[in-house]
Amino acid sequence: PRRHTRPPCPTGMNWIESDRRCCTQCPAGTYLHQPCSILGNDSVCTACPTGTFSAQPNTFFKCQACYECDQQAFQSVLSNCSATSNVVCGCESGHFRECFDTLCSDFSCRQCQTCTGRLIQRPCSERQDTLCGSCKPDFYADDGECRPCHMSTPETCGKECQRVCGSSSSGQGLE
Amino acid sequence: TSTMGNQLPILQWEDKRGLAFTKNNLSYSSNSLVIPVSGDYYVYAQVTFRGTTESKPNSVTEIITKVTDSYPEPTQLLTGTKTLSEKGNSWFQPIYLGAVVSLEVGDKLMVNVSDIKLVDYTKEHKTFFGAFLL
Amino acid sequence: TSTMGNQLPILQWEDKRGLAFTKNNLSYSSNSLVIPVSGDYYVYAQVTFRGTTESKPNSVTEIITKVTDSYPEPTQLLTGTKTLSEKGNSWFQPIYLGAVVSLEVGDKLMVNVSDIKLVDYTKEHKTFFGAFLL
Amino acid sequence: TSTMGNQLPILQWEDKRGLAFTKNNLSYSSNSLVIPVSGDYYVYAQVTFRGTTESKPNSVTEIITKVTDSYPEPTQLLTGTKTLSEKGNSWFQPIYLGAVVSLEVGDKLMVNVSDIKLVDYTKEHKTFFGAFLL
Repeated sequence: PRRHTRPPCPTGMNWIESDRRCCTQCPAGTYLHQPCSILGNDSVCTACPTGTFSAQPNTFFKCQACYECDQQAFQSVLSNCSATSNVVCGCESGHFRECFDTLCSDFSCRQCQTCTGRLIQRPCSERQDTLCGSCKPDFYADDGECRPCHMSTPETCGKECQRVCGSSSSGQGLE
Repeated sequence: TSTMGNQLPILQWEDKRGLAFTKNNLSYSSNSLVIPVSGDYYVYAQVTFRGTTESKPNSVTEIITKVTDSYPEPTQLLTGTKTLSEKGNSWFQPIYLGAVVSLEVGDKLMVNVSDIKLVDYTKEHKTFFGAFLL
Repeated sequence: TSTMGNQLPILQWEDKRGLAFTKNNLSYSSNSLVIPVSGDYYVYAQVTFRGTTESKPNSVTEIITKVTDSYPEPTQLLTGTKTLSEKGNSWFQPIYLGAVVSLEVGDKLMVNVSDIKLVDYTKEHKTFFGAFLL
Repeated sequence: TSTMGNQLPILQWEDKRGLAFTKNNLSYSSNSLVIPVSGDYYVYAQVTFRGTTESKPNSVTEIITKVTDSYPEPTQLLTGTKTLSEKGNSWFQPIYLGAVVSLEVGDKLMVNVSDIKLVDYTKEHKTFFGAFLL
């Protein structure tokens, strides 16, 4: 098959097939409106229209369309799309990212656990949910939940609640 | 969201920026591709639906519809409809449709969806719509 | 239902009414599209499968097959096969296939499915089949 | 498995045997289709993913990507991504993508997938990739 024969271009220039010549790259934030020509005039670069960007020096005939942050997935805009960079999306506060692929280019934001009545073993972060620990002092474990000791009854008053319900029950005895 | 008669909501499209383009007089206006010359066209569209468990419907539907001056009601050309059974916190489901249809000059093509809030509009390479003359 | 050898059942198609048509000598006979001139064709088909929980198989399959005089057995050109996990009392699942294949004059194209009873044949815009010469 | 920058793994393809072919100077080299002449192309690919329950990820993704001399980073052209909810001991899921894109001579097209180990490469009619000039 016909090999793709063309000379390598110097740094900062790209081969333009339609003109069969190397032309100066357009800077990031612009695109190649008109290639350089045999008459010696240089590449004509035009700014990326709103809603588009080019993050690198290029000889593209169009800028790329900006992504949008997915409000339905509780995403928030970390940085807006500019002429030289795509939008960057994150999660609203109180949410963490649930990634769908190894690059985490697609993700949805899920609410961080609040660890009611529990110690926080690891706080919620950009990529991980809160890790809840054992029950807080003056709370007792009941069927996977942590309940405040003052809600416990003499029957359920375990050792973790001795300080609260232990003293109240002895108080009753003194009357 | 615009709808027509008892139609499902109609999607709006970007026709200039990024990967989007129109040429050979195939134009885009009021949410429709407008056919410039009669003939057989390969028409296609992909819609990526996505949502969370709370917003998960029983099914999602995408329809490519034709509106023509020669007939008062829209004609459904291609339909992709799928039940959902995802269980995770969030789900996503692409539906691709494509086929050859005979069209007349002035006919309008549009894409209807079961629920516009479930359409992933955030990236142009996930949801797209087009046609070309054979 | 007609089948061939150890093939899956072959779908029958409408080739004149509604959106269906054949032209450029591409003809339809005994459940097949018959190729009028050798060349590269974009061949495509969508089958919408549907059923109730009782009739839900583990998977559904659609195959575009070629039968040619130059070879005694059918050749599978394109296959779409998907496991099902729907739980609701009814389910539906579209499978779209499309690609370029090299065909000879007289070759016949057909669509086989895993279970003909599960094919939604009720609406022409849900289940369709076609080809065009590049 | 080859990858580029922060890309997903790139699929390798057979370009001569069986149903595979290249012509009209559309060539295949280093996992890419190389565009011989500038123009609008219909680009398509289907990947069939499959696995067992143990190897079942939350989702599978297929992306058709363009690499070009005129821009130092790859551009995602088409993306199909789907969450999985199958429960049986094995699952399989096809994703088809196809659309018209404007390409320049020398541009390279490739297919990236979320996990190459989950791609069914055993049958050429289940996983395929191609393009044709309009």
